[in-house]
Amino acid sequence: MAKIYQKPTNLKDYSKKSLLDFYQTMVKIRRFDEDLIRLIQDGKVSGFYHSGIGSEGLSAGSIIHNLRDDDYIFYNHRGCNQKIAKGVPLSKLYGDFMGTIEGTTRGLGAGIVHSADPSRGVLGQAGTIGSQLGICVGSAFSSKFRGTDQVTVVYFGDGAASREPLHGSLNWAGLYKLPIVYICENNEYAISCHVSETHSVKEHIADWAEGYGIPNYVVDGNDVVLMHEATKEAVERARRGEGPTFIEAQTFRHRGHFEGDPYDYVNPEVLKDWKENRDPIKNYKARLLEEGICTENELATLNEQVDVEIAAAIKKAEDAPLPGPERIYEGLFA
Amino acid sequence: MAKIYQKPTNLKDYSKKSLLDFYQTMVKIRRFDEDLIRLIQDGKVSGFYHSGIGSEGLSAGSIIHNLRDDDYIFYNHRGCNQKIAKGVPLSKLYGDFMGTIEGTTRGLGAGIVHSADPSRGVLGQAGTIGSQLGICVGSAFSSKFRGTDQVTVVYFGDGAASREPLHGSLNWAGLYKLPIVYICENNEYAISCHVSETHSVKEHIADWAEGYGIPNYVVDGNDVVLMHEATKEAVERARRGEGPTFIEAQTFRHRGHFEGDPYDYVNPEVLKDWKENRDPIKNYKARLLEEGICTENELATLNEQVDVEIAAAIKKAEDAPLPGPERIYEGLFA
Amino acid sequence: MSTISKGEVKVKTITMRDAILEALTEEMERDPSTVLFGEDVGKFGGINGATKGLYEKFGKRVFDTPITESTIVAAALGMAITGGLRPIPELQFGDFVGVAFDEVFHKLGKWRYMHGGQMEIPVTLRLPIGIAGGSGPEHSQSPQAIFMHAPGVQIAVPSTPYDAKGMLKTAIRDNNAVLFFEHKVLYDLKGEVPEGEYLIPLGKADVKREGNDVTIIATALQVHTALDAAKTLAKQGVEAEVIDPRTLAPLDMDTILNSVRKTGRVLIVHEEQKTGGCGAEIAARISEHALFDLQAPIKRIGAPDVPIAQSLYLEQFYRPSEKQIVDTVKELMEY
Amino acid sequence: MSTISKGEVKVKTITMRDAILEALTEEMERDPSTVLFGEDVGKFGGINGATKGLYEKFGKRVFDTPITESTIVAAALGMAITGGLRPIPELQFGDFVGVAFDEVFHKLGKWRYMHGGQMEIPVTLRLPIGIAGGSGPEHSQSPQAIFMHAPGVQIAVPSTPYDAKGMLKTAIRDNNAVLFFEHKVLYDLKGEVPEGEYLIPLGKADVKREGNDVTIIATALQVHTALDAAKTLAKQGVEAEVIDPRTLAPLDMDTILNSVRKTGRVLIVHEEQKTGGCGAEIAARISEHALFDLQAPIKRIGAPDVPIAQSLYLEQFYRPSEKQIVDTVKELMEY
Ligand SMILES: Cc1ncc(C[n+]2csc(CCOP(=O)(O)OP(=O)(O)O)c2C)c(N)n1
Ligand SMILES: Cc1ncc(C[n+]2csc(CCOP(=O)(O)OP(=O)(O)O)c2C)c(N)n1
Ligand SMILES: [Mg+2]
Ligand SMILES: [Mg+2]
Repeated sequence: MAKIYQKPTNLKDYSKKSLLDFYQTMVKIRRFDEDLIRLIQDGKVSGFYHSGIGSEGLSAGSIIHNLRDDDYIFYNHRGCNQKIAKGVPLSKLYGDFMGTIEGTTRGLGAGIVHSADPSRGVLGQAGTIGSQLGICVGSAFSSKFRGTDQVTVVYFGDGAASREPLHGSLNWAGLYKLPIVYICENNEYAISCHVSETHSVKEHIADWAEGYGIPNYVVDGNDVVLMHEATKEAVERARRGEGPTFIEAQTFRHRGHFEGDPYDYVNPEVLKDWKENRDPIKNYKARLLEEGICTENELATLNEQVDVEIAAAIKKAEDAPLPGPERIYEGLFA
Repeated sequence: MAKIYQKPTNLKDYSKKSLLDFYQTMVKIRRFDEDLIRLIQDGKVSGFYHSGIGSEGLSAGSIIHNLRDDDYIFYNHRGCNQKIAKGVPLSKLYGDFMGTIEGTTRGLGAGIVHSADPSRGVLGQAGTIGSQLGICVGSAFSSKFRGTDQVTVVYFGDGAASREPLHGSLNWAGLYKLPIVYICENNEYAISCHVSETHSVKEHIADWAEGYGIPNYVVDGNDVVLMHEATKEAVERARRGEGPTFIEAQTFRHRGHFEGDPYDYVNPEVLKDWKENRDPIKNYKARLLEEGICTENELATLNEQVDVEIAAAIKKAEDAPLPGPERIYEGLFA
Repeated sequence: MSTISKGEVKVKTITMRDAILEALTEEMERDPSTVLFGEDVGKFGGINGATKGLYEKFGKRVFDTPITESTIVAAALGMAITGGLRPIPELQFGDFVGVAFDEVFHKLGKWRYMHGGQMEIPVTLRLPIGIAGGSGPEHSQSPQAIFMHAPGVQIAVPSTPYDAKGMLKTAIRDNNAVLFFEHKVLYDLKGEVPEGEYLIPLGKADVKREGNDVTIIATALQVHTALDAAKTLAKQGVEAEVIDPRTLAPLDMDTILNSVRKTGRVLIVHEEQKTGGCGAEIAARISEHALFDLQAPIKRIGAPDVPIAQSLYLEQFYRPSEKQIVDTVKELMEY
Repeated sequence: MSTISKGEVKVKTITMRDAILEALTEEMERDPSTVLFGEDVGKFGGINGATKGLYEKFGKRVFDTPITESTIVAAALGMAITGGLRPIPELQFGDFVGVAFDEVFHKLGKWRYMHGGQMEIPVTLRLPIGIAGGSGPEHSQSPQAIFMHAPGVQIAVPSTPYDAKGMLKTAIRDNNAVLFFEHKVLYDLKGEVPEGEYLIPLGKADVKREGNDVTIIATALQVHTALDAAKTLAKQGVEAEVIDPRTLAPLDMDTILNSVRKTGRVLIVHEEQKTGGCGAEIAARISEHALFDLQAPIKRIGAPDVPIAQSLYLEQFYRPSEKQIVDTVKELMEY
């Protein structure tokens, strides 16, 4: 059934800038997340947060140098990974979490979902997990109808994949040959349940796409370059008008489902292995250095740039005022 | 993907009685349907009716000598085929259509759905097509939980198969190894739409089941014996606790979607071919005679028995009174 | 279709089905970003015939979908938020809004707001409703009242060809979601519609008959039952004012309250079950804003609080009747 | 958990979460045909901790499901109609009833009736609700009022540990569908619960405080806000009667009307949006049955008719406050 997308990647195929963009985006995603967790611990951010630490390769790899501003994404509820990779300003994301008017919702607040940035193709997200599977066929239909070559990339977890809308979505996408790239972020767990306890699959979740005649494969989502190439094929297929692709990207959560989750349902050995041996940033950094693409110092400089950007973003978000109570009456209707 | 269930069947494997049961059940289904259409034309039955003429082989073959009274079925909305094969008294079905208190709903009326006969495992049906796909996992779960070997057979059209609940249903069924036999009555059309216009499949609808690791095949639903054998394997697998099977049974409507449908969206040549060359009753009758199982006279006698039974059923249903208006306030709560 | 000239304006007498078809045709001609889709809406022309000929006229802008109500509405939302399309989906029966409920109640209604007002939702979802010909508990309902509790959706419930056409055109041009409920019995109702373009604003009730003695607020098919009852009552010396809110959201309480202040007596009539029907909210608002103008209790007539039987014989006992209205008004007049 | 003895009956002070857990435990011990399932309800003990330890105690009778609300409810129905099982499914957030709406509104409510009364539907569906901790527009709602319009479903909305335990036990034993709405903020609320078995009937309102000046009808968390307000009002010489209907279906109008006849003034308070909330139906019934007992307009306080913002700061403006209640009662007292 689903084939494993595996091949040697060659860093020489990429410009140094592109390679460093992958790196810096991943670092930015992780730092954003770490600092957000700090803000939560400081009591500055409410609601529940689902950390995306450990899956940065999947988002950076699929988006950076694959998607344009006018391509659409429906992000997943885990971390702000895809939003950051798609270029949503960090201050706006922090603003959403803090509920200040700097946020994309101008003070209504947004947690892990409901940030939006249509100018960058970030069309928002639903609180009912997996609902993006239905909505994405609409944005893709729109591009196709208007004769553009815009692509819609939809992210969803292994758990969300089990929701009923997947069927309607894959059927429409296959039928109308819609320019959609399905990216199933399979981190093996939906809250406390392992995929093996909740999913009936031949071998892989991607097998579900096969019956629709939709090309599908399983890829190591923590290998940023491989992820990039797998997605690139799918994006190009979509742009050529050849329809959807289903990618199951394997990864793992470094933290619990939400901040505060005891995370005691996971085998500590397994978790340790993912953290130590399969961390997307750590491994990619090692490879960059090993293959002589850049020096430790250069990477350190990139890290510092990120730190500066994040500090500025937090300050900007925090300095912005909370809205007045009248804000809740604004914007229901156009 | 889905394999075609094709093999020579041998009538010698069956008792004469069994073979005649198949025949008589099919005839009963058709006559029931024809007489109901007459009642509609006479203005004695309201609502919309979806005739099941042309698909009798599928229902008789799958149910007769495969299912017990305590096995559950969720029938399809096309004809009363499965209800009749499962043994619901004809007078009760006519009573439902006429709205007299003879009906299974004791006068509330039921059209193509909402007849029920729990004593024969007929647990009713939903007006939102395909909703039975979700409900059937519950009845199957119940049997399994209680340690019985009862099987649930769920019937649904090609159109219903495209509804979102299919995904949740197949996933649960495969995961919990539920004793379900899925029978997709693929008559190529959902109202006016041909499957090729609404379904994205690799080759067959049954391919959708493959990704769940659910055994699946495509069978000629108009060959009553073949249909019987295909279902028998599935029922036995379910009784043994080995989980669900997905059967796509090919057939065709002899009449429009509902009585009154101009049915002008179908190629007349194709329709003619199904009526003349692939009629399940006609072909089976020819085979019975050809293989010397019985004589024309014997079959004529069976037909007459059916006519008598139907006439009596109609009379009984018609003679029963309509309920009083107070009926609508009865039975909302147990 | 007959066309007569009334003063300057030419009017013609057409069915509500044709009025809807005209509205769809005119708006699709006017705006190339409109797309219309649903089950059997294309070549077949819709199971109620309300989209007949549109596929032939507009080609790929009209298409049949798989049986996937939830995906149909989700797709409409997705199309709308790209800013590129103006979708007009249809569900075959309004009852099926239940299988697309999250998409309608939570997504069409909230997407714009919850994302900070950055997107527009120009979706008009057409939903046939009502008891008609023994269709039973899941093909006869009038589920519109539920959506009064849904922030962000507008609810249109036309009762005449004239209103249907003018409101549907407005709905399609509106940049917010509109649920457009069409009573199946009304598809064949004929009424006068002017030649040429006109629009009816959403949120403006229509006084279908003036009267000083009692206010009858009715929706959809019940507007006609109420008008029949008003005629009968007039013969008995009671002049009923019949108000059709036309949209339940926005709800034109000004027109209703003005009438109540004049008559002091209120009867609300709708086909959906009495409990939790649109009459509940309307009565509650009257009891908040015009309590001291009332001379009699506020009465509501709706279907009984049980599922709708499939029997053609029994279903008549669900639909509010002229007699019920007349009797209830007489009761009100005794106060 | 502290246990004290009150006269004869031993009582203990426990949270509503523990009261619910006790009810579930006792009923599952009592009836081996009960099964409990939903997302993360097993080993994890439920995201609100209300099913903690049940998996360890009851094994395969407690199981985790895929994320499939629609299939969860459909499966519950399918189990129930075999006559063999008594399902107790949970949805993680009551908001998600939208993705199982057809199954709840049309199937749980109608299956028995529309099939002629031949089957029983002993399903208790647990649904956490309410504004709590900045959860935003799709994880903060109180969708219970919609189901007042659903024939065949019963609606429980407990406000105390005592009520929650007694009503949940009754709900589980009932042979009809019950939607059991649990306010998330109340999970941590402590209250007295007697040792040993007791049951609270569905359809019986509870007068949480007696008073002669005004009737406040409140549900869920708002019962407590109303009681706080009543204390404040008492200091100002106004004695409020606070009624908790406890179930919205069946709705105990007798208790409500008796109080209204006594006080002549009514305020209804709920956390769901004002328009179409349970206050609409309650006000409408009062205006039909006790109009001439009223000395003041019927007032309702609900959340604003907009989606609930995610901001922890803004969400406070959605929840009815003690001050709003006090001010509104004072307004009522001026008539
Ligand atoms: C319809 C719906 N059901 C349940 C939830 C609650 N919920 C939020 S995240 C989650 C688990 C999702 O798992 P997965 O899709 O694998 O994503 P992950 O959290 O592992 O990244 C659940 C059950 C929800 N938000 N929406
Ligand atoms: C949820 C829902 N959507 C639409 C319908 C209307 N409808 C009734 S039958 C039907 C076509 C069904 O096609 P199929 O499942 O292939 O069965 P067939 O009629 O061909 O036997 C449709 C669209 C419905 N009853 N329920
Ligand atoms: Mg996961
Ligand atoms: Mg079909």
